[in-house]
Amino acid sequence: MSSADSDERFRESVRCWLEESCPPSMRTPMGGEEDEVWGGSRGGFASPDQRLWLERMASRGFTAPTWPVEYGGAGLAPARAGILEEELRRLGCRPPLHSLGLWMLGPVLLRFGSEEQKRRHLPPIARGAVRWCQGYSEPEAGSDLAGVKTRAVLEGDHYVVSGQKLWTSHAAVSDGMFCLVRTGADSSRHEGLGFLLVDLSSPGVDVRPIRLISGESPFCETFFDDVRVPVENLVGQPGQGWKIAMSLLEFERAWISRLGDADFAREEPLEVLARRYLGEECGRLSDAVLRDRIAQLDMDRLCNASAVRHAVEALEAGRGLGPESSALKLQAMELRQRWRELKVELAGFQGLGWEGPGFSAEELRLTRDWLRSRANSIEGGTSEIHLNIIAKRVLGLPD
Amino acid sequence: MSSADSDERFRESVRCWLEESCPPSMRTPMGGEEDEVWGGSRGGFASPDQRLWLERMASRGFTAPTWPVEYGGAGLAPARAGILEEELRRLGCRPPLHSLGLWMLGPVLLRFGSEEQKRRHLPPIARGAVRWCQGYSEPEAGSDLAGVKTRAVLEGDHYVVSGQKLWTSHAAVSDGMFCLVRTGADSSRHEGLGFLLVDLSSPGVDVRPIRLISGESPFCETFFDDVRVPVENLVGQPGQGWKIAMSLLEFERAWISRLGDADFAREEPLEVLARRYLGEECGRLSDAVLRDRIAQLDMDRLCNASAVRHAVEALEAGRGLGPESSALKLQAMELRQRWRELKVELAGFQGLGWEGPGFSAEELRLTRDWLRSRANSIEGGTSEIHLNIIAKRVLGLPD
Amino acid sequence: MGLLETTEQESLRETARRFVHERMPLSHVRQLRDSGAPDGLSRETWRELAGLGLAGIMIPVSHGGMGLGWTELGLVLEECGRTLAPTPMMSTVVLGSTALTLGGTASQLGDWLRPIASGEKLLALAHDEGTRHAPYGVGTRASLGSDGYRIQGEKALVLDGHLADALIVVARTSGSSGEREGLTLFLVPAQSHGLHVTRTLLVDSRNAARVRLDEVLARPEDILGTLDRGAEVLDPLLDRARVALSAEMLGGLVEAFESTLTQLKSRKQFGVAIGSFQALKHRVARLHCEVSLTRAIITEALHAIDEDRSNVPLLASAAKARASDTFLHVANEAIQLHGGMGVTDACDIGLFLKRARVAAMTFGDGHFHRDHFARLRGY
Amino acid sequence: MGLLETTEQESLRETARRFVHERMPLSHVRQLRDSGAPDGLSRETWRELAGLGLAGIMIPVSHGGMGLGWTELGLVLEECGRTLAPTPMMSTVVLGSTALTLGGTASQLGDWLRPIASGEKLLALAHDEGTRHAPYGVGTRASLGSDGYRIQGEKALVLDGHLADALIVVARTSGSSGEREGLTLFLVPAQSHGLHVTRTLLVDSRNAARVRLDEVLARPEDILGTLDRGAEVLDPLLDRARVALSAEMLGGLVEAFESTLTQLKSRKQFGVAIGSFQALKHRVARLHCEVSLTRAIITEALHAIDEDRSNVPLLASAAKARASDTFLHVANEAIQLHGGMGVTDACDIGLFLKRARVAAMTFGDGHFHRDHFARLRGY
Repeated sequence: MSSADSDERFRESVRCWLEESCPPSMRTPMGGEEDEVWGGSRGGFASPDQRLWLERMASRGFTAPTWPVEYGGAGLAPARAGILEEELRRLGCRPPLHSLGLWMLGPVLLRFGSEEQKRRHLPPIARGAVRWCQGYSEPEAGSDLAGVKTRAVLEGDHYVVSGQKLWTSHAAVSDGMFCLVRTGADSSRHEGLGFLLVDLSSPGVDVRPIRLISGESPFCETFFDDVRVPVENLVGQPGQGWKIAMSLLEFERAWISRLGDADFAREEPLEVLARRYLGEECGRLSDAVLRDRIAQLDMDRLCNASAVRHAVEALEAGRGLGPESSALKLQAMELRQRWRELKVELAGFQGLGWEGPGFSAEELRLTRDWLRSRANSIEGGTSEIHLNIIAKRVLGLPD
Repeated sequence: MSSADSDERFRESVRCWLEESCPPSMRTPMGGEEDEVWGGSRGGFASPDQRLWLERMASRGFTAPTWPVEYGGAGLAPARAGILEEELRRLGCRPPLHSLGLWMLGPVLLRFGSEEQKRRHLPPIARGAVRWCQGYSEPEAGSDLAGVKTRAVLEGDHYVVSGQKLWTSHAAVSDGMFCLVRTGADSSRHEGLGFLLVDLSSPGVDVRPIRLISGESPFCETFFDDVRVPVENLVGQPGQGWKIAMSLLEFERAWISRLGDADFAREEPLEVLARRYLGEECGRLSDAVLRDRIAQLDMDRLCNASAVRHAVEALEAGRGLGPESSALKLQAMELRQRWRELKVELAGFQGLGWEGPGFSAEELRLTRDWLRSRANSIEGGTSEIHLNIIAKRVLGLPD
Repeated sequence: MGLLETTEQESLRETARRFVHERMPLSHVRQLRDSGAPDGLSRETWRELAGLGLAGIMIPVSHGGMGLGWTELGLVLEECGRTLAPTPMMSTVVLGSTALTLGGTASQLGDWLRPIASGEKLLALAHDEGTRHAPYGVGTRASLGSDGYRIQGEKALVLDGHLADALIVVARTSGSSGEREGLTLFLVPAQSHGLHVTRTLLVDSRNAARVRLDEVLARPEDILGTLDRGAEVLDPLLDRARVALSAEMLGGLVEAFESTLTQLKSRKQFGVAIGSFQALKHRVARLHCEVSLTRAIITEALHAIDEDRSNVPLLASAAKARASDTFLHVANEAIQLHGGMGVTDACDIGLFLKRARVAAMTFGDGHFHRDHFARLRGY
Repeated sequence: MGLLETTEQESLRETARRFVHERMPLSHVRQLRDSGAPDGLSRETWRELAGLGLAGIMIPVSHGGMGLGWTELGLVLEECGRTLAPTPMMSTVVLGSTALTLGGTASQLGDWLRPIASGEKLLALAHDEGTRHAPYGVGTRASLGSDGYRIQGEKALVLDGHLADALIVVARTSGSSGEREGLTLFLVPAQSHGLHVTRTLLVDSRNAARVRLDEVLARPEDILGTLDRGAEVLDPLLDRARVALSAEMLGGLVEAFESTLTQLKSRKQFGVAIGSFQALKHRVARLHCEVSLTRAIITEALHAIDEDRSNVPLLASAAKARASDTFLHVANEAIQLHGGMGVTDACDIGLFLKRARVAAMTFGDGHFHRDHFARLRGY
């Protein structure tokens, strides 16, 4: 009773603070990518309110509610963090910060990092001062991370890193990269991998953007040519990299929530597009076959949203999702692909444009987004890898 | 030129003979199964004309046109057999005889059999006097024929056979079974198999019909309990069974032709069913979505028919199909499944009946045929086995 | 209200599971089928189930029920679906008691709810006509004469129609077939003169009947709901029936999926368990995803009914569409992966395909619901 | 007439294949794209191709062509499709010369066929309007005035419209949009006053334009075919265009399929070639089946045109539907199986997906043709 009472008091104080502190423009629904704040020394803010909101939230440790206060968090128990979450949702507050540091590197450091690493790296992550990107994939190691070839050779108090990382999203606008490197001479596959933090401003780092079939992209190729990295930037033990990377594969809550319906809801519904490009007859979309496919997709959105909501509730109740997250990822991504494909199809000739004239900006966006979506079933683990995980770890099928 | 002339004379004489000899009722399109003549001592004829037509064709060796005359065939060169085929088609003659003896055992004996075996077994096959069935599968060896366990132990001049065969179609109405048995003590998988001809009237043979999900079926389980089979009934060498069985897997022409459009054409078209159960609006089927699926299926029928015609032409031109026949089988069978499924769907509530009252005989047929069709992708090699064959032998993908 | 199961719900599920596995395993429906039992279900077992309170699960405590919600009913139906147990759950509990709750007078409630909860009386809904589900496609007419309404028409796929003590007949009192307005629901005793009920033997060996109404007399007090505005009862009734049937289907498809998994782990070909073949692994992994999504939308829809959310019709439609498509897909794959045995009558897996087909067509299949959903969404 | 390739056809295919691989490999379209070449194709290479006789492949020998048939043209288009070679084959050879052959006067034939065969002149068909293929959905009007017809309207997806020396404009001289009657084809010189042609940059980097006709003058002798009965030319023209485009698409999808096979055999993951994974094997085996069926129906349709069979419209529709669906499916799978590299612009495989999308929408995609086919079959 008294704990419930004190929770209630906490809720009221949070609500009161949020109502005072969250600028009205930060309470409107998210639009496009420009509404996301990713922080870092090379990042900026699209509006003064974005900066204000981040600073205020960070000042209370609310960007990383469950992290200890000494590392820039708010030190909240999970139940309290849930209350904060609910109040943020109630008020329609935008997330103050998007960050792989918050979602991925932070949890890794809390679990595997040394005290010194936590003190040094966590607070700037929580403040949004430093932006991190991920460096796992390599040209010869796509789905097979154990095939990593980038070498980190110990020379005195530095590792000398050489190799090439692929699909390093946003490397060009990040400050650091957490990556898998081969620390041991050990050539066997899983052993000999280390989890290393690399400052991207170091000499010998070369970041080149990758052009996708859809055009420009945030993906980069990152080349390391004898890059010197202080030995204290190794997280965990030299052979522990694989274990650390794997611990991240079971995506956590923020990531799972993003698989839900929010980004569909932000976009123009299919039937609005269909009405524009196909017209109506007797008050209904004139093409019954496409109408059937639109309804199928809308229903599948409902199913997906329910599954994600269910998973988030389970996580909130403290039940791990484990490999089941692969199923969520797989279906959410393929749903997005079908959505993009159907949109292009609905637009007909107007979905075929690459550049103007003859096409509106929105139409060109449709085409590019459709092409971009082909990567959805590859990035973050290919669909095939997720199917393998489901078969083995969820269903227990034999090797 | 003179060969062409003599071919032309052959064609005329054949045409003339067919016009005289083929009873008019044997020139009408095939209806259901009762129009097929399968011969054998336990088979019958649905009409006197069926018997007459078989006897006349057999008297000329035309049931097995390319087999040597001394084995009951007509001894025709392939080109001449082609002419016979064309003339039969031109006149719309029904096949006088359906027979695994003609299609499968005959070719095996011609290639692997002893002179004595050919003289003894081929003529009754060509006359339709003896009906053969196939005994390959066993309870523990479904797609994996090398797992055959039925044993044939040599005792003096007889093999003593014990074991169990599954999916022996029409065993209950056949005279003999050609089967794979383990002749050697050799337990290794492919070696040690023999190809043995078993008289089903022998003591120790027990044939039990199998009930399918669709009800009665021609499939049987056949049990061998110390059945004595004369040693001269072994075809080829004791270890050659596997090779002989495999040579039959590349289906030959008669079989391939049956994958074409003829059996669809015999049935009520989808749109007729749809009109009955869904009705029309403005002169078109009233349900645009089902109309779309009907059109898809009708188009796929055209594609399938073209592919089969192409394959038959290649065979007629003397080019083997090889493993490509797996692709034809796979797509033809799955097309049949989709056809059956769509028919049941079109019939709505009337496609749900198991027995009367409340359903017409045709409606009950729809339901049973749909259920029966689930076996299409299992019998004659599962779809999965055919996909394996295509991947390995057509596409050359590595193991 | 969270989507996770509470401990009370888990223990209810356990009760249902135990009962169904002991008293109505798969052999039960098979035995009813093979013995040609004229009812197609066991009334004795039904009374036992009612004895556990499960027939009155949603009926108010004041009328002899447990007063629980749709989520709880869904759990029970799911367990019944696992063994394809033939019970009057759909006809009597889901359709009958819900129609009464939605539109019944105090006297109708008083007459029926208690004997339903105790398992003594059965009801059935006589609604669909022709060859497919069409909520307003009602041609059966009820014309007011001097002695009451005279009902004339034919009904198809009346679940448990041959067993019911009374039929809830949807008839048209005005307007014409296809219109929402002008429908009226009548509660008609089974013994009524002119009521001809014939059991039909369906592929799933479950229970449905055709009903012919030949000038059947119904009095104004037999009306359930409001004259001409029967759709106000019928619409929510059908939505609830769709979700409930989906929950039953969920049990069936999960069972078919799990036996297939077992088969993959135990059946050997080429010297190894067939479940070690990657092509099959990926197929069942995809099935698993479909099964999860199906469970998610059905759970959501059951909760939505309990919370009386405004999007119940959308969720009900999505749930029934998904349950129908997934059940058929799972059952087809299950048979294929069982190999030759899968197509024999001796193997149980075929029973699931048969049930999937009938259940899919009942209250609208995927195709029906995509159109229905589009209408609800205004496109 | 058999469906198998004759030795003459094989050698023609070989000629085309060699030329295309030497002069228009995949890097050709990429280079035209990246250099921003305003034409979007190389006229010089086109004249070379014409020099081999391939531009006049179907044009009668008396007009400077080779006098061969559609089967032969199909082989050449298939080879062009393998490298996504941008040529005016569709616009000029398939659409232009066929329209002339089907409906042209002796003087029109005399004016155009020889310069087409020599690669000197290009034609284009200005037909579709709005956002999708609709054969009779023509709103562009041609009204007879004192000085001739005045054409007013807008056209979309006019292949090579910005390059053509003349446009074949489908306009309505009577009736209203959607009707088969009342269409008329006009041969309009590119320099005509009021004719505004804008090249559009499509996702496949190939060539199409929008055309606006603003009171463009056409004389009665510019009519191709018969006044108001243009559909008699348009219908067979479109059927032939569908089959020809399908043949080009066949080349593209076969190439995408084969590079995927190569990728499966060479790319290693987990220490082995990814083509050894059974799940991928089964997927490509299924693709192989689809590719075979696509080839079969296209070959059949080409032969049917050559033999003037009455089922050409059905076969053309089936061929185009199948080519569209298969090309998209193969291209999607190809990208997925190429892994991360497959979605980069540096990898060629994405070019096939882009082409598949545009080609599918041209002259009707699978969805359009299922409806069209149903109409042809009377349901």
